[in-house]
Amino acid sequence: MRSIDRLFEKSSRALAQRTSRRSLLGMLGQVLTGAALIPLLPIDRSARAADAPPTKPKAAKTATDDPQSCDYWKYCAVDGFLCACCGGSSNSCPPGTTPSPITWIGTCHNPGDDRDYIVSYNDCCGKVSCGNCECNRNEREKPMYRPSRNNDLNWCMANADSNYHCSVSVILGPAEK
Amino acid sequence: MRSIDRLFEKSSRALAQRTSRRSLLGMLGQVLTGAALIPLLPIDRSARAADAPPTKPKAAKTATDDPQSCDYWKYCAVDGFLCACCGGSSNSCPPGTTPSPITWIGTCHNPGDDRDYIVSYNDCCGKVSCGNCECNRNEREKPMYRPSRNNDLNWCMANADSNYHCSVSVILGPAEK
Amino acid sequence: MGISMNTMIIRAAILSLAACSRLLAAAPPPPLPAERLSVAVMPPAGPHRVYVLDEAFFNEIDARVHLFDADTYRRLGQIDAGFTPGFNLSPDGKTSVVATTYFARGSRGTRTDVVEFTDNTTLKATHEIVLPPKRAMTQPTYFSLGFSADSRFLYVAYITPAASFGVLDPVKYSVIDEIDTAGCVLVIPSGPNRVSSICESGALLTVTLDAQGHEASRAFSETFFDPDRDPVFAAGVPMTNGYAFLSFLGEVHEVDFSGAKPVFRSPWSLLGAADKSAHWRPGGMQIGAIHRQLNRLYVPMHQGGEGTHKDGGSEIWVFDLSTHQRLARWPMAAQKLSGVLAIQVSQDNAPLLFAATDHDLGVFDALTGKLRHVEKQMGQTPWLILTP
Amino acid sequence: MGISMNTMIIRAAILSLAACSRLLAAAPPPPLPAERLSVAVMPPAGPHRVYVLDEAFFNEIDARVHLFDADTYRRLGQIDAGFTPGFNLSPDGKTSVVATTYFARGSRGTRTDVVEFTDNTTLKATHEIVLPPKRAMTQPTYFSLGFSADSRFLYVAYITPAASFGVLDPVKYSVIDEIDTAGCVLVIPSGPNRVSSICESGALLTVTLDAQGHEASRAFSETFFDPDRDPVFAAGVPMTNGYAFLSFLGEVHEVDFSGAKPVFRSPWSLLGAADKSAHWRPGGMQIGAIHRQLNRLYVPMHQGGEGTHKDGGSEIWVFDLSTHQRLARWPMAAQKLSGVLAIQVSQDNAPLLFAATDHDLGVFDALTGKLRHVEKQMGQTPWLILTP
Repeated sequence: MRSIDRLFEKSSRALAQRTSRRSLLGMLGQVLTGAALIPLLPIDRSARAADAPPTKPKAAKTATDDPQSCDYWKYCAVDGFLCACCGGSSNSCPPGTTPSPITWIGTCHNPGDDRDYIVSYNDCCGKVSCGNCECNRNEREKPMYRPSRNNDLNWCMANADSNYHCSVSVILGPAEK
Repeated sequence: MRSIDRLFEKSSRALAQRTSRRSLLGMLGQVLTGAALIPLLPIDRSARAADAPPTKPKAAKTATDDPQSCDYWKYCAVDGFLCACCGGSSNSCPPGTTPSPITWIGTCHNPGDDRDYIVSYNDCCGKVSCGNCECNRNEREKPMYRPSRNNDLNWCMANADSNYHCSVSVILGPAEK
Repeated sequence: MGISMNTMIIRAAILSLAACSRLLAAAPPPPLPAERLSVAVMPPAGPHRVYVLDEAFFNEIDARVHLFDADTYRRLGQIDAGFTPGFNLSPDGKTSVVATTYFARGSRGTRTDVVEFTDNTTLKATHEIVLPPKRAMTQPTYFSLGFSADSRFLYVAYITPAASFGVLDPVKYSVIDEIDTAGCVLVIPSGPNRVSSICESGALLTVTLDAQGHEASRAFSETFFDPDRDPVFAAGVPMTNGYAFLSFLGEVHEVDFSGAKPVFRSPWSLLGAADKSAHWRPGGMQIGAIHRQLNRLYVPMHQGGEGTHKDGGSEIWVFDLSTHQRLARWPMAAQKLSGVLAIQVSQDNAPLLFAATDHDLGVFDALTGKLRHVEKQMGQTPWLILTP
Repeated sequence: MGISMNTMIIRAAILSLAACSRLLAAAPPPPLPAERLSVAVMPPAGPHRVYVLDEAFFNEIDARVHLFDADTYRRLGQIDAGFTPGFNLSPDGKTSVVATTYFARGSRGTRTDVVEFTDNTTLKATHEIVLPPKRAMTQPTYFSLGFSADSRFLYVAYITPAASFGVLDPVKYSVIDEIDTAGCVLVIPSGPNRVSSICESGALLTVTLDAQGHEASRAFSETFFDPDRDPVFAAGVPMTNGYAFLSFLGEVHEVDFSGAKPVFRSPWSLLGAADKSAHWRPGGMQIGAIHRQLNRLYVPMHQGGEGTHKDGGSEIWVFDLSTHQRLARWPMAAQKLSGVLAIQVSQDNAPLLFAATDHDLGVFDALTGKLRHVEKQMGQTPWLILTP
């Protein structure tokens, strides 16, 4: 079971990475421009916040670009400690910890480019709770009987050292519009 | 070493208990009266607080008769969690824990009868930190090189399950004037 | 130094002898008598004793269960619970069971999954059953582990992430079997030999065991909720003959587990039209409690949108399960309490309602909603409350 | 469910392919590229990296060491530390050593005392040495465990309460010997083969080891302080060629450990007449820090009487060790910091002063006392700060 997971997970991630490399090769300059633009759109984002549908007050209000803030757009279904506050980053585990080979999946809206992205939430494992920057967001999160969308499970469960330390959020690619 | 400790400790405690029983037999009525009087002396106590020598601001200010308060007079050298807030009392361990056979010793002033008492501080062991009613008082407490007066050591050290849970304070008898 | 220490004690004892005799002559007030060091005895169990599981999320290897007496407002003691534990009580309430995991080096090294039995009259751990390293590591609910109605079997949920459950013998303290659940999760015991699990499709899988605790048969129910449109919280609320499952949008799905197959009553809503347009929803970790005799349901409710299903309740709403009428709304802000994350009610005739917030435990009169007491710092993250 | 999950991921990846290709045609702004999950690499060690031991007193089996970069104000990572740990760094700063205790069932069961080695460039535990179950379980100081100057030996303090210490081989990762210390406690390493311990009388016992790490000789010093009148804090402050021991009443006892026998310089006082009458005292857990090149001593000071030696400092006082003059006093209230319980200073030419309060870590310019940063919630109970 676990080995299959790893296989599937690796191949899918590799696929996502090929995708990203291709787009990077194609339009590195534009990506950088785009990235550089994001911080210049606070009005744009707050406007969007005002227009936010009443059923989603959180999504827009909390969207920011600070990986050490629970309001970072990529963290829309993180329930745990932000690895970016524990020696890692939004997509890297802290030194000495091990990423979980299995994962749960979310869809988050990036107000910077007004796109939805598929993100993979992985836990970082093998040290006791980081305890810093607790974050509990649950957009589109589902109960445990739908594990691929659940953030209550300890996703370090299949690691040799299955103690939970912190969580990261890794962009897999844009979601279908 | 441990067995010797237990032996000495038991015999000395037995001695103290004989003492107390004798005095009890002699003057149970008066003890009760005395006890009943204590709560009726707030002015007396506050007066004593005012007169307290400047080098001992704490001793008087904090003396109370509430076993769940760190200011309880018997706790003058407790550094830990009060068992009275963990399912025990000022001199009993919580259910399911084991008293430490070894101990450290303090001398505390009881403003109720204006006497100094020798007290034995014991740790209660075999469960994780109680975490309730943390108390850190250090009157006459001495560093680790004087262990019989030190409250930094985990006195559960010699227990089979040597995890520290909480601390009690047991009256051995009045101190010499 | 053991010696020097004990010399101290003896000296102290002798001094006290001297002091006492002098005082016998000199008269009142006599010194306080020496005390005896003892271990406190548990008071008899009453209906207002609660078991509060502190998952200790910021120090997650150090979860614990606090026993609290809501009549005297005293802590009675503690049961240690390790890492992401499951917790439950035996049907007679005399035994606590903790399903947990230890690592030989705190967070690393050999993993040991184990169910630990504690005698609730002494709070001493009496027995354990070592499990295969498959225990479901997740938020605690009633369905992490539980006894069969006759206490003959104990069931524990496994997720590796393959889903199954363990059948344990709580008399011989041994593992009987592991039963695969085809992707359905958690253990909902019913009767002497049935275990149901919740499936991704919104159906229930019910496995029936033989007398030895091995699988005799299994059956899938029809789907009783729509996991895409409006999923139910995995934490069911115990009611007479079964459990009520609340949905994110406030639908109540009552499931009768008293028969060979679960029976689904027609769902009803906690919300009126006005409540719906004001975006009221249930939310938290332990999202409901039912007083069986009164047939009343208590739910922590908040206002919010998609993704707020773990937000604490700003109000507690009370419903009559027979009429589905709302009997009361109790705002927490008025009581200076933050969002309610876990809720429980005692089953006696003078029922108390327990509401856990971030760290505190509120104790209410369950009939009037009057706040009786707030126990501060009941735990670091108190996420499950059980009553006998 | 692993399958369903992975199907998800694959679907996601395919969607992203599609999306990207569409966008290649449709032009800016392109979607953000997919990211790679990785493990962060430790930055090179600098003089402003600190190791903050959080004893986690309220969850005492879960102590940990936080690595913090005081230039970027970022956490660099964590080293787990178990129950009432000792902690130290190798002389070259490349290795962290934790002496700790684990129980097979969290707070119960088989006790394992162990020294764990962590590579500070990866924060991975690389080796361990299992000890006899005798480790001193107490507040952490420099003297719980420490290396010989040449890193040939590692010493660890034992208290059962009988006092002794272990001689360990940090190359072969083995226990060499246990040496009884006649009631004197803790390990103060000096030179390649000497270990001193503090005795109840106020003297030092110095044991000299042979090349194999076994006792060659031992000698008691004269008493250098009066444990009854004015005891010194057991936590010495590292200085050039030795340690400064501060007394409860503010006397400074400098001990030179560079020779075969400890040499005691004549004590001096932190307090002038006015300070004494105002009841100023040193206090806390880690009660001093010395910048060796500047020859400056930093001490958290408070006003109080007998029994306040663990009270945090309301001010930090700075002294010149050669002239014994006070150079500055820095009030913490002005910085909105509570009492300072632990203090440390970096040894570089742009030194930073670190002051731990209840939960926070204050970072100061050690030359001017200017507050640079306050790291909130650095730990539950951060009681020891080390710098390479």
